[in-house]
Amino acid sequence: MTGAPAVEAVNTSKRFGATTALHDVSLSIAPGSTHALVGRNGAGKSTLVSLLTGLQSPDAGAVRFDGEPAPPVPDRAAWRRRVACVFQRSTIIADLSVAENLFLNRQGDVIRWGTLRRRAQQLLDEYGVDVDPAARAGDLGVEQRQLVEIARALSQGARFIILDEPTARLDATAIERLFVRLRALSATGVTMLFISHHLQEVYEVCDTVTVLRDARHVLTAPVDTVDHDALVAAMTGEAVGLTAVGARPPVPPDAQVALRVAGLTLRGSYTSIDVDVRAGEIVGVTGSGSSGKVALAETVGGLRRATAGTVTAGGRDVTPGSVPAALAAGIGLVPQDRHREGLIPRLSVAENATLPIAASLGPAGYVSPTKLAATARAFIDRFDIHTSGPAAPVSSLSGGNAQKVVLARALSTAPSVLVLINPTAGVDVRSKESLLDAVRTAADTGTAVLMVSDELDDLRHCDRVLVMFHGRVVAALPAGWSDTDVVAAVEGVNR
Amino acid sequence: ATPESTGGTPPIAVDLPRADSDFWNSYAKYVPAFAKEAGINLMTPTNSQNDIAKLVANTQALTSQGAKAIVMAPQDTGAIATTLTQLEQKKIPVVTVDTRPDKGNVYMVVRADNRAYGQKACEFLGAKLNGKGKVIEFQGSLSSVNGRDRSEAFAECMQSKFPGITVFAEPTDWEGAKASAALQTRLAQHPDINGIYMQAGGVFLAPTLQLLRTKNLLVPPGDPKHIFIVSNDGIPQEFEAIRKGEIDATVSQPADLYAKYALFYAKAAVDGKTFQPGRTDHDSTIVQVRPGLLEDQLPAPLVTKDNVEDSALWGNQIGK
Amino acid sequence: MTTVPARLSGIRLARMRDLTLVPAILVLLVVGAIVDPVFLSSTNIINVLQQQTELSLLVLAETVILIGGRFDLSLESTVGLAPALGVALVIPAASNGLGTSWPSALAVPLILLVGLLVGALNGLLILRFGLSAFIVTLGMLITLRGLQIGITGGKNLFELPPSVLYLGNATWLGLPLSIWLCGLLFAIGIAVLGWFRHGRAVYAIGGNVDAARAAGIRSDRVIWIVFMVAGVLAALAGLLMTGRLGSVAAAQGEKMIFMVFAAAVIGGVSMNGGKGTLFGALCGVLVLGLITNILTLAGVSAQWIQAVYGLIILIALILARVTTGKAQDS
Amino acid sequence: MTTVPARLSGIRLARMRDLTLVPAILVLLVVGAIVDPVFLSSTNIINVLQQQTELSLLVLAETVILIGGRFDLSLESTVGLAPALGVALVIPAASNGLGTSWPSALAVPLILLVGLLVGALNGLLILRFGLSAFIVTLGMLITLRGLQIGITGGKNLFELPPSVLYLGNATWLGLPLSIWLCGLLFAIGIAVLGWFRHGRAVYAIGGNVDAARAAGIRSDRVIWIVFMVAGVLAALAGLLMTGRLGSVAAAQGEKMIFMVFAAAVIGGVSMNGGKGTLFGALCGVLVLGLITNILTLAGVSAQWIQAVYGLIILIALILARVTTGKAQDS
Ligand SMILES: Nc1ncnc2c1ncn2[C@@H]1O[C@H](COP(=O)(O)OP(=O)(O)OP(=O)(O)O)[C@@H](O)[C@H]1O
Ligand SMILES: Nc1ncnc2c1ncn2[C@@H]1O[C@H](COP(=O)(O)OP(=O)(O)OP(=O)(O)O)[C@@H](O)[C@H]1O
Ligand SMILES: [Mg+2]
Ligand SMILES: [Mg+2]
Repeated sequence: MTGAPAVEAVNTSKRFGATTALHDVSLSIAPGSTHALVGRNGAGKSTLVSLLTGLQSPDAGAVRFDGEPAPPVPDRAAWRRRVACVFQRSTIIADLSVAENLFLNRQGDVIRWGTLRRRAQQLLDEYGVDVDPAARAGDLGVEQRQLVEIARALSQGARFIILDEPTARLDATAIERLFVRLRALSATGVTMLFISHHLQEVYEVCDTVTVLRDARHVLTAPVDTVDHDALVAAMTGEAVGLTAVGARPPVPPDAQVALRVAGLTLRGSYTSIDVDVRAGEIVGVTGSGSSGKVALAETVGGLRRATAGTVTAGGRDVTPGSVPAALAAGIGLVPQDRHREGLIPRLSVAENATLPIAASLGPAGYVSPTKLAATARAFIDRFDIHTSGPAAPVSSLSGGNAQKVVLARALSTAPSVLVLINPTAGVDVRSKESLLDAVRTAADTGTAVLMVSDELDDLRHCDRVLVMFHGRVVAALPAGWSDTDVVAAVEGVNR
Repeated sequence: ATPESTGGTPPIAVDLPRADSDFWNSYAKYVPAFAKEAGINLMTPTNSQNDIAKLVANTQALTSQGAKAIVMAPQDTGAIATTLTQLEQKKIPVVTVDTRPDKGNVYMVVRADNRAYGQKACEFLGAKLNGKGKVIEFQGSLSSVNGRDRSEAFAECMQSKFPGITVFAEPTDWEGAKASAALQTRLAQHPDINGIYMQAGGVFLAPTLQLLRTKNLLVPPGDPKHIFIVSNDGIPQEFEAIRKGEIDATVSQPADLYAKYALFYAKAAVDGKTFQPGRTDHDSTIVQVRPGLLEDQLPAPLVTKDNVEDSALWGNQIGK
Repeated sequence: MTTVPARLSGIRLARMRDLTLVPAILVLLVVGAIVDPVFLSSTNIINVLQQQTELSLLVLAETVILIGGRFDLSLESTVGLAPALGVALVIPAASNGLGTSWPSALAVPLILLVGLLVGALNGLLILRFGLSAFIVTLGMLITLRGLQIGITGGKNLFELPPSVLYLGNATWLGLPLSIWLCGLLFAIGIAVLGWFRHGRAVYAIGGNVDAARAAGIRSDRVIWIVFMVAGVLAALAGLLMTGRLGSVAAAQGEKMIFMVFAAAVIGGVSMNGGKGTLFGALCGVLVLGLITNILTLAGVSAQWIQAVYGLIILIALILARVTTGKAQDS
Repeated sequence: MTTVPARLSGIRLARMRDLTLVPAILVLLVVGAIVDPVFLSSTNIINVLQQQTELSLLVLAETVILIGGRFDLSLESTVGLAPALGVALVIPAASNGLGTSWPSALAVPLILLVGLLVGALNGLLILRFGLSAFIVTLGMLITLRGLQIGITGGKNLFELPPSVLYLGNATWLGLPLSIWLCGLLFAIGIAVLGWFRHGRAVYAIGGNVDAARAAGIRSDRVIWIVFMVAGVLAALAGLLMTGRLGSVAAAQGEKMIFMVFAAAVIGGVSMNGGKGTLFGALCGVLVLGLITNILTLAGVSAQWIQAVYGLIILIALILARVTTGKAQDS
């Protein structure tokens, strides 16, 4: 290592109202290194990113690039020359085309649309993103949007790139392609700051790791000097390793079928799906981006109306395409995108978590504030939600904690069928455990669980895993599968 | 706002109907002048901006402040019934100017006959056009009683006396731009239009002249292409146009007399005087419109090239 | 990360936002008292309140719609059309009625029904047909006013059955009935929006309609009901105005919609949905009413009164901004 | 998932959204021709276009502001104030001037300057002070109209310097200059919004201001400039109207803002920002102009004309909805 660090945060602090998001945190990244930043939800990672990208200025401390003070906050152009970033929150502009999003504010003063689209196409091809550059960005799926954001950040030519949980919404192949790309960039001397809750990814691509805990810096070390357990211990402040996934007792064969999906078809998404989930059983569903798995789960949850086929819960047909009907039939749903359809940002944690059970919080539609707070407090304890209190607006929560609120809401009705879509996206290791624990507890008490996920860690909790490919179930793997089985099936490789 | 100590004379309040019309602004200028002349203790006039709810609010505020008589010009003649009843209970006499309330009693109504305006305009145009031709009429708003009176009288007169004249009645909501657009469209449809009746010179005069000028239709009365124009209001600009031969006549709505006699009757009411139907000393007639409602119908002369220099016309007194 | 101060400040902030306009109101009260001692007399204060009753009902309606993330411009013409149509159906043709001469006891129910139908029609076009709320209700505004002029020929209706005049005229315990009524309706509104499931659903829908739907709220149905209730409230406002002024004016309600939005937005209701309280909106109504009253009492010259009025609104706005320190949106 | 059909449909959709109103315009043309053969004459068509020039400039201004995610109600009073103030500064006190009697060559620059200043003031209050755009510009609407009445004493200004009359009056190559001017400004607007980085920045800001900021767009500066340009355009509209109508009316521009929003929103511009085109908005202006023209030609009775007008707007809206099959927002 020669010369000044490529990027430096010196004793930075940041407060939001009464919340200290960063307390006297220093970070120094050597030129050319790939630096990991890990910590639990709400530890302050994204806040540090906002300081390093100049979107916010620190209350105390300073940011330096190559030993020089950072540009003044209003000079966005200067910041963008120094740092590019994939933000945790989407910065896609829905009503503009993909091409324009990719080259936002650097289209040239007079735009030649043909050229722009061709450049966009090249860029997308380079990153293996199968998206039409002329498409409206808002029409893309979550993961396609994420890929566009990544492609945009990587193409900016900055020598320092920040990726805030870029993999949370990607499937395995896309992640692998991203890593290839990152290694190539790294080889050309680009400095990177990488944030993820998947610790194995940290080992895979990073050379140094920094841990934040409760807004404070805990440790910085080369990755090969801290093993997995040590890393988790640093993040959580407890010297216990991750508990291995305990095997679940087999579901009794006489358990009733709680959810029956028969001949379900949604034109353009999936065809003739038959699934039975028994009470107490956890069934995983995985597949690639266009496999139709999310659409399937959304149909069961009442968000979409199938073109053909039936969903039966507890022996009764569920009126299709109606969330209230699904709720009445005992189906709870954790939707895919917590920002879009999960949460109402300005309402409090308590109200968000209790939306479907508001009727039970008082007579004649009256929502008793004391009951509301008490119920919410119980959720906060049960799911370990980090918040200043039940009355805090849910928009003030970190991503992972927000996800816990969504799960709490789905479980609030004590559903007999629980449908989860990527339930642990963006959730830290420890919270992930508690989230999945909550799911297992629900299953243990007889809830049937249908869990759509790309994460092998999630799927490990399932009694069996269905793999979808181009709208059909192509494999059903009983517990005990190996990772390669799943990956092969997801990629559609015939065995 | 509180009445100044003009020797303890009872304060009289005036509410102005709107601030964006030349006619009413002239009226507003006459009010303090005549008040001074008559030795009236005038409270600061309020303005109800053509909004009946504001008029009611203003009346209530003026009453709280101790007005002993109120002069108002309700542009919406139905919506003051309750207010009039309340004022009657409080024994505060009311003089209405320009409009007559549909219901409720007032001490005196001071107005010129709006139906007569429409009538006069019709007769003038009919005579000039020899009973045949096409006339475009810029109506005010249907929801304004004065506009409606003028429209109805004009229509009735045209129908009965000059059936050979086709009338195009254009609703304008008192907007110059709407009148201009309607005239432009009509002229494209009927290039032979040869008469115009505009119900308010203040709003329609300039747009009409401007449009005719660009179409080269602003020609002297001798010319066969001449379009006969009758206006209404009697503002100085209309007189100017008459002198130039751009328009042919206007009905002078007496802004000065409105102010003068409104204050006169308000003072008389405070002094406890009463009036009877019949001729007055100022060239007008008091008529009993319905029991309990007297109306002093002021003269509203038709002004043409012949009498436009008459210095008694208010439009000639006010300067421009 | 300490929690206690955060919780406190959270509550304090929410409260504060509600009380944003209280300093402005206090300033206005002091200024009014200085301008004219009559200002603080109970008669004057009651007058101010009564004059604002109709506006306040529209603001109540619009606030709930805005919180639900929608828009309704047509309220102001419902204020005119509903009483006009209701009355025209019961009075004889000789008094400008439609000639149906239905029993006059039906007038009040008919008026409210017209409001309900207008709201239902708005809801239909916006929710079922997926049309833009702004432009539907603007079209409706023009159409309804046009209907009123068409039905009445632009004339005022002034021979009204006593039942129609009662609500806007009666006095109970020394206070106009309309003030009691508004107070009651606002109390109900505040309670429903603050503590009842369906009221909270309106906030949820306005805050994020997709999330509300995913949480099982029947958002279309809720919003539809909101539009209908708003229509009824507008008709009620029209009824009060008719009673207070003693006739149905052809221009009844005209230009009110600007003031409705002004009151709601000054009162902290967001045009983007999901934010605002009825209490705040009510304060907005009061501020506008007090300003008008003070300007009248002060005898500001007719020539400048409008400019002064506009300026004071801007100043009140800046005052609210300074006292809360929160940026306002949209 | 194949990409080709997606691309095709993407382009088709964008084009279609732009052409939404074309069917409605065609229907109107046919109806107009049936109503009266004069309708299709070049004089009449030119008349319609000329009558819409002022509205179209306001719509141009408002559309850009709406795309940027903001709001400006005050445009309609700038239409009155800017010419009134500019003229009052140059004409003698005897003709209702302010008595300054500046050289009359300054009138036109002064008028445009007033517009610029109003826009700058709006921007200041909204962007620097963080006040709500709706209510700032509503306050401004009232204040500016009040200022105009204050300055002119509510009088119309009749004696105008020829330079002020020129733009709204002159004819070039058989077409009114104002039509050329509007055409040119729309062409510039369409080019800037469609092919220039700064124009695209307006879309980005309206679509997602945080994302735009993160991409290095100086959103406040862009929006401020947009407000100023809008002010100048409104002043220009006022100038054209003054020339066309031959005087500055005290109520000049009044009630236009509703039609401005109607045209923009019918034309597919979203009230939520980031969406819409100037071409669409221009179509909206045309639709409104044609409807008015046809109703005049058809001689619809004064009593029902407003109701018919409102209904036709609603029908045009539904037609646009049916032909595109896209739900409209807000
Ligand atoms: N704009 C804000 N207003 C209020 N509080 C905020 C704001 N942004 C962040 N916080 C708070 O600051 C703390 C740190 O948040 P941050 O987003 O940096 O966490 P994170 O480490 O990125 O978490 P995650 O892994 O869940 O993304 C959290 O308690 C969060 O609630
Ligand atoms: N309602 C619909 N109408 C038409 N096409 C649809 C519909 N819903 C989904 N599709 C299409 O079906 C395909 C698969 O849908 P979907 O996005 O649900 O896949 P997924 O497997 O859930 O992806 P993810 O990896 O994001 O979970 C996509 O091409 C999508 O565009
Ligand atoms: Mg984060
Ligand atoms: Mg998907």
